[in-house]
Amino acid sequence: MAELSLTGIAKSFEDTRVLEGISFDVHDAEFVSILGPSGSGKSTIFNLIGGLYQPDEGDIKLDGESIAGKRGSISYMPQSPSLFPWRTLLDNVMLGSEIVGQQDREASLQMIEKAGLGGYENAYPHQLSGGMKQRAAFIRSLLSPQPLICLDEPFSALDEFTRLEMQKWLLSLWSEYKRSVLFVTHNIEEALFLSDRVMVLSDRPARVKKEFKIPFERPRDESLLLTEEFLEWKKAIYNELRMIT
Amino acid sequence: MAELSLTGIAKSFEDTRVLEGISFDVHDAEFVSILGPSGSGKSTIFNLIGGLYQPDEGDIKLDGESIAGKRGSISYMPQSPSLFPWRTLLDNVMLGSEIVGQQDREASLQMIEKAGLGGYENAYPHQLSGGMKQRAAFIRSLLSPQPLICLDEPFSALDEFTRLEMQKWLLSLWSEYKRSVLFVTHNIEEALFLSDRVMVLSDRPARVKKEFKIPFERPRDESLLLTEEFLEWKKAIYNELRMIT
Amino acid sequence: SSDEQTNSQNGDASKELKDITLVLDWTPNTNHTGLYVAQEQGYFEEQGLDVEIIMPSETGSNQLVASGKADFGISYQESLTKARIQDIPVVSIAAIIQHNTSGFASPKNRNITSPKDFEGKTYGGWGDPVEKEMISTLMKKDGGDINKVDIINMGNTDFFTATERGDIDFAWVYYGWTGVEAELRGKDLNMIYLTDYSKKLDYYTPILTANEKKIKEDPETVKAFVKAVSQGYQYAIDQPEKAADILIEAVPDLDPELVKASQKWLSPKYQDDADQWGVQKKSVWKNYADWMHENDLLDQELNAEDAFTNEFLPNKE
Amino acid sequence: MRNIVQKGWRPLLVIILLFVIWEVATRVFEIPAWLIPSPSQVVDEGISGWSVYEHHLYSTILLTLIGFIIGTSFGILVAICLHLIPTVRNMFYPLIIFSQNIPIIVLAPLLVIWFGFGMLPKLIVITLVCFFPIAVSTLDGLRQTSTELMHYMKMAGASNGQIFWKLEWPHALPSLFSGLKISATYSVMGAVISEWLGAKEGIGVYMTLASSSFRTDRVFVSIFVIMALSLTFFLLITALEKWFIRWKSKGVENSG
Amino acid sequence: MRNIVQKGWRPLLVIILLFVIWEVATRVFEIPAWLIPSPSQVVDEGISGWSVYEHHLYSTILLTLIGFIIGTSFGILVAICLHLIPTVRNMFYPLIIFSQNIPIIVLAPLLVIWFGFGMLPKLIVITLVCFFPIAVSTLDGLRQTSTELMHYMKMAGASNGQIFWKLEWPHALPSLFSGLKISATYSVMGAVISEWLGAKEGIGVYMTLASSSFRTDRVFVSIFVIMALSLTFFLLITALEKWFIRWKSKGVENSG
Ligand SMILES: Nc1ncnc2c1ncn2[C@@H]1O[C@H](COP(=O)(O)OP(=O)(O)OP(=O)(O)O)[C@@H](O)[C@H]1O
Ligand SMILES: Nc1ncnc2c1ncn2[C@@H]1O[C@H](COP(=O)(O)OP(=O)(O)OP(=O)(O)O)[C@@H](O)[C@H]1O
Ligand SMILES: [Mg+2]
Ligand SMILES: [Mg+2]
Repeated sequence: MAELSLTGIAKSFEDTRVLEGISFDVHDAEFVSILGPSGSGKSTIFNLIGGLYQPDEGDIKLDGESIAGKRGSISYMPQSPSLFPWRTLLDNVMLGSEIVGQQDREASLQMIEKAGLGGYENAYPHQLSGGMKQRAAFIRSLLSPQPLICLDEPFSALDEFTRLEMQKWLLSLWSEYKRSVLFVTHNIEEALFLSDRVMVLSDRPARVKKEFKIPFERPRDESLLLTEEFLEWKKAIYNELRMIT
Repeated sequence: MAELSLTGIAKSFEDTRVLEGISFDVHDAEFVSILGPSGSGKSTIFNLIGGLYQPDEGDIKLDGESIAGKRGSISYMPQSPSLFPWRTLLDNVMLGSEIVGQQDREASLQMIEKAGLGGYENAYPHQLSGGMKQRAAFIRSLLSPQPLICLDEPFSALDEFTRLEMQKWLLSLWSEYKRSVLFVTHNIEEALFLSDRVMVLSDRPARVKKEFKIPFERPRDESLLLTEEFLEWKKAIYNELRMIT
Repeated sequence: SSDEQTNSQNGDASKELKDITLVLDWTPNTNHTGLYVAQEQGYFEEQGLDVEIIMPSETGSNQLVASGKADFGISYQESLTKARIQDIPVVSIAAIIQHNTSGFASPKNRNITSPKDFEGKTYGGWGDPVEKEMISTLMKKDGGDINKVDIINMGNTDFFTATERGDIDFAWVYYGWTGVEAELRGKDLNMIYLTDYSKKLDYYTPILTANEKKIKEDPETVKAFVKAVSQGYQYAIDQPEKAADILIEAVPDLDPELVKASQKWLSPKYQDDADQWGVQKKSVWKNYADWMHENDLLDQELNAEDAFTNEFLPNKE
Repeated sequence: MRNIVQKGWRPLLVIILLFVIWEVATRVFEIPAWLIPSPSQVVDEGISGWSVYEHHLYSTILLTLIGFIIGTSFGILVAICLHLIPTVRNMFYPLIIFSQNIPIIVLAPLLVIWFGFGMLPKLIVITLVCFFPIAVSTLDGLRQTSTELMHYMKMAGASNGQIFWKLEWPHALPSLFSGLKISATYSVMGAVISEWLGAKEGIGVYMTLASSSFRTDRVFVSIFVIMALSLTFFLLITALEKWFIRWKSKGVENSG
Repeated sequence: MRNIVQKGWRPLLVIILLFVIWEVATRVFEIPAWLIPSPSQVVDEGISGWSVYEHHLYSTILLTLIGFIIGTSFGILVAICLHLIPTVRNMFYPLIIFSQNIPIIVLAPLLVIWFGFGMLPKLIVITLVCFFPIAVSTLDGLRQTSTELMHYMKMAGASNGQIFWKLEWPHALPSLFSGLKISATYSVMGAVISEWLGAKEGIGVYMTLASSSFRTDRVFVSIFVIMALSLTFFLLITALEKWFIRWKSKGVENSG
């Protein structure tokens, strides 16, 4: 179970208001994406949910309990890979689950293999390419057991095929384990392909400008990307975003 | 003048061959993109051109002179923003030109404004969002005066609109100052929209799998993205890449 | 080899021996010969004592003896006088050398033959105000002016080096050690002994000390200890060469040549003109304390009677 | 400033508590003053004896300052040279380590023998004392720069000098200040040691005299004066650090 | 190993050169042995006198090791406590700094008066000497963790203990080793000082005796022995550092 709800969240950094009256829910086993211009406050929303900062106003609830300022309730992938330079890929990947005390070496090795990083288990972060680091951070968040996953632009450094691979993998894992996912991206197609709902943020101070309920059936397939309906949805969101910037 | 030519470049890290027989040219005032799967060796090519590593085989020439292992002949934007934590945005942005000894505060401030970072001149990197850091690194490379610019996935952290903004800006600057550009990306549209030629790399060990000469007229416009021809080109490259992965 | 000796002598009897700690005033030298003789010859053991000889820290032995961390110590009269003024309960129980053997030494070529010659010269000391007063007293007797002497602080630097370098012309030394080293090096010195100029300045150095509590509560041990020490010094007086060998044996790090020569010079001075080794006179204690008081080196007068005692010296047969 | 006042009361409390315990203990157990004087006696002597040790204090401060400046400048300079010129580093780095292993207190008297009683041997002592912590910290700080930023600088064609001034030096600053703090504290001790070598004035001299006349209260006064001196010094360096590395404190504030 | 052999010849050359100059100088200027002995005399005495100072050496090594282990463990422990418990840090950090400002050489004789001639005052001295560099370096290292990684750990719900063991501690290791290197060198000096407090054996005792019998050659022997000892110690720590921070050395190798 993982029901997230934000109500009236506001946050300022040194007199600049970044978020203003942000309210939305993520239902159990739902996949919600956030789209918004660069610097609008997407990562800040994650930091608030993760309890790194306290919201200036409003409250954040997970399964009815306030988690504002409370840490450890989500599994999280930051925007920059944030791998530990003194840990090998394998050790980095296991860190999230290690913190919760549930390491599974076998599962980790399988995930690494699946992400196309087989053979790099013992490499240190500085020996990996940008995309490889990002995939490592992605696996790390997948291996954390919390029921709500927050992914901050997880695939931005990947080529189109690896990205699709990862997206499909994420979807299959999601449908299997039914965790709730909150997903930040700036790729409209990605948001459409993956989500149940897409939230569009306005520019600073960010508010939830519009919410799209994506009606595509699941399980979704690559072929969806080429359908007429998909393109129309894409155009709709595109126009929504254009109006912001 | 900036004529880059790579001939028969090979490079291994600890017994894994990453690059194998890479040969290509970037002519004066040309815009060349490199596409390739994650981890194939794109950043490594940049590191070789930049003189950070020595190629195991082959030679790299700029304007007829070998620059293998020679540093400082390109202006460079790394894949991770690599901003200096103790410098403000403005000071970070000026660093590239500072190194060459040609600071221009006015121009820097204008660039910052243009990149949508106005008001953040005195912010430190940890106060910026992921996309803002990337834009800062981008401006830093633009402000370096070398005639060859190497950009490693400069817009991967940007939303579609900011990205288009940046792309158009890059094109206008490029047509104005006629510098040669070598551009790494994993976004096919981006490569098509910007480049004279697109190089597709194979998976490890990377070779130049195919070279596309892009015939679209310049100056190019947003509307190009919606034309039939563009979509066909996109499909062609897409298929080429699909065969690799 | 010293280990062997002690082992064979202490042997199995060590169980009943009383543990005693003795702190020296400086590094071992011929002033201490009697102590090492008493140890190596088994005099301490005969008295039922197992003595451990320890080198002191910077502060010297008085506080260690007073606080009971050490049972006995070696000190010198001036230091003990100052200590008693500060209410530190230490008492001198024997004078190791009857007369003060210290004086102002200078290389021959400096032409210092009397205190008046100090004028225009440089004195190297360790920064104690007593030095100035001492020089001043000597010079007054000889009609000299202390203000014409340049006094500098040379810390722990040794006499030879400082004079050789030309930094100083004269310094205050013990002839028995530094003077003898000069002889060995073939360097001629002029000595001006304190005792030659003022009786008041003939103080005891070094002395054997114990604390008041110990004297009161355990006079037997003190008596036994002093007896053994006295035997040791008697041996050193009678057989300087053998005594020197014992010291060299016990402290192999010392320079044997220096020890032998120094011992030969010093042995007759232990007892000198006294009836018995170790005897102290009240006048000596009083005179020097008075001199210090007159010269503002003490802020109180010393009760000379309490500062020393002869009662533990063995009865003269 | 407000920060210090706000945070200062806790350690002050601990210190006051310690002093109270000490005072009570000396009274209850009737510990004689020559063994351990009570704090009140020490404070008494510290105030009433001010005129006695005032000039000693000034002399020590001066010596410390000169020695510290020479020693740390030298240490930083050497660290920079070693870092920038690999040949020199290979040749001299082990010697630097050697240099620290020279037992200064043992060497000090020899220094006087060789260099006389002037300022020179004293400055050598303080320099040796300050030199090592600052040199080692600076070198370590210079070597531990982020690889990512280093790659950028190299690719951008930065000269060694530029890499140094724009990347390695600012990166090494926190580490350098770590070393400076240690050196600052040691330099005071170095000055006192060097005064024992033979000086007319200085806290070292004052202390020797106090100790030889068994004025334990004065020995404590000099201990406290030395502590106060090096603490002041330490705080000055900390203030400088705050100023030079303000980007960091800004970061910490925001990562609340 | 090969590395040391390859790089070792340069500093060795410098040292040999220094020795040659020294030897020649003492001969040419006919400097008497009691002023500055020639290296050959020192080496002679070092070899022939081995049996004289052998037991002194062992005693000093033992004392150094025990003191170093106690001192650094204590320093690291205190740094960790202060880092982890902010209240304690606020209360005691200024006191730690104070602790360093205690002039050990001044305090040492008092320690003997208070604690006698046993191991205790000696260990207190070495502990005080080792404590500060290691405590300050460790604390600085712990505080300077990367904000990015810290954010990740906090967001991932890591407990303070986990943040400490998985992030701050490994991050502080290089800094800690910096401090250990300084402490290692100082601990030997601390042992020698503590031997002066009143010991039966030890290099400190050997040296005092040599110095009072005007045996300058032996003073030099003890200086060299002390240097060799602390150098060995330093190298051991450096080897440990290489082992513990091998990810770093790997990074350096590859960044060619
Ligand atoms: N310093 C290094 N040491 C060892 N291996 C390295 C090093 N740098 C890169 N590699 C390896 O070289 C390969 C290519 O890396 P590179 O960074 O060039 O990939 P890339 O094409 O830029 O990928 P991406 O799109 O993910 O950034 C990877 O397999 C990586 O593990
Ligand atoms: N620690 C901080 N101190 C001050 N300002 C901050 C801090 N963190 C974020 N900001 C500001 O908050 C705003 C939103 O930042 P955030 O990182 O949430 O953007 P974002 O939506 O994730 O952008 P991007 O897509 O570029 O990553 C930015 O203007 C940024 O400058
Ligand atoms: Mg972001
Ligand atoms: Mg790359």
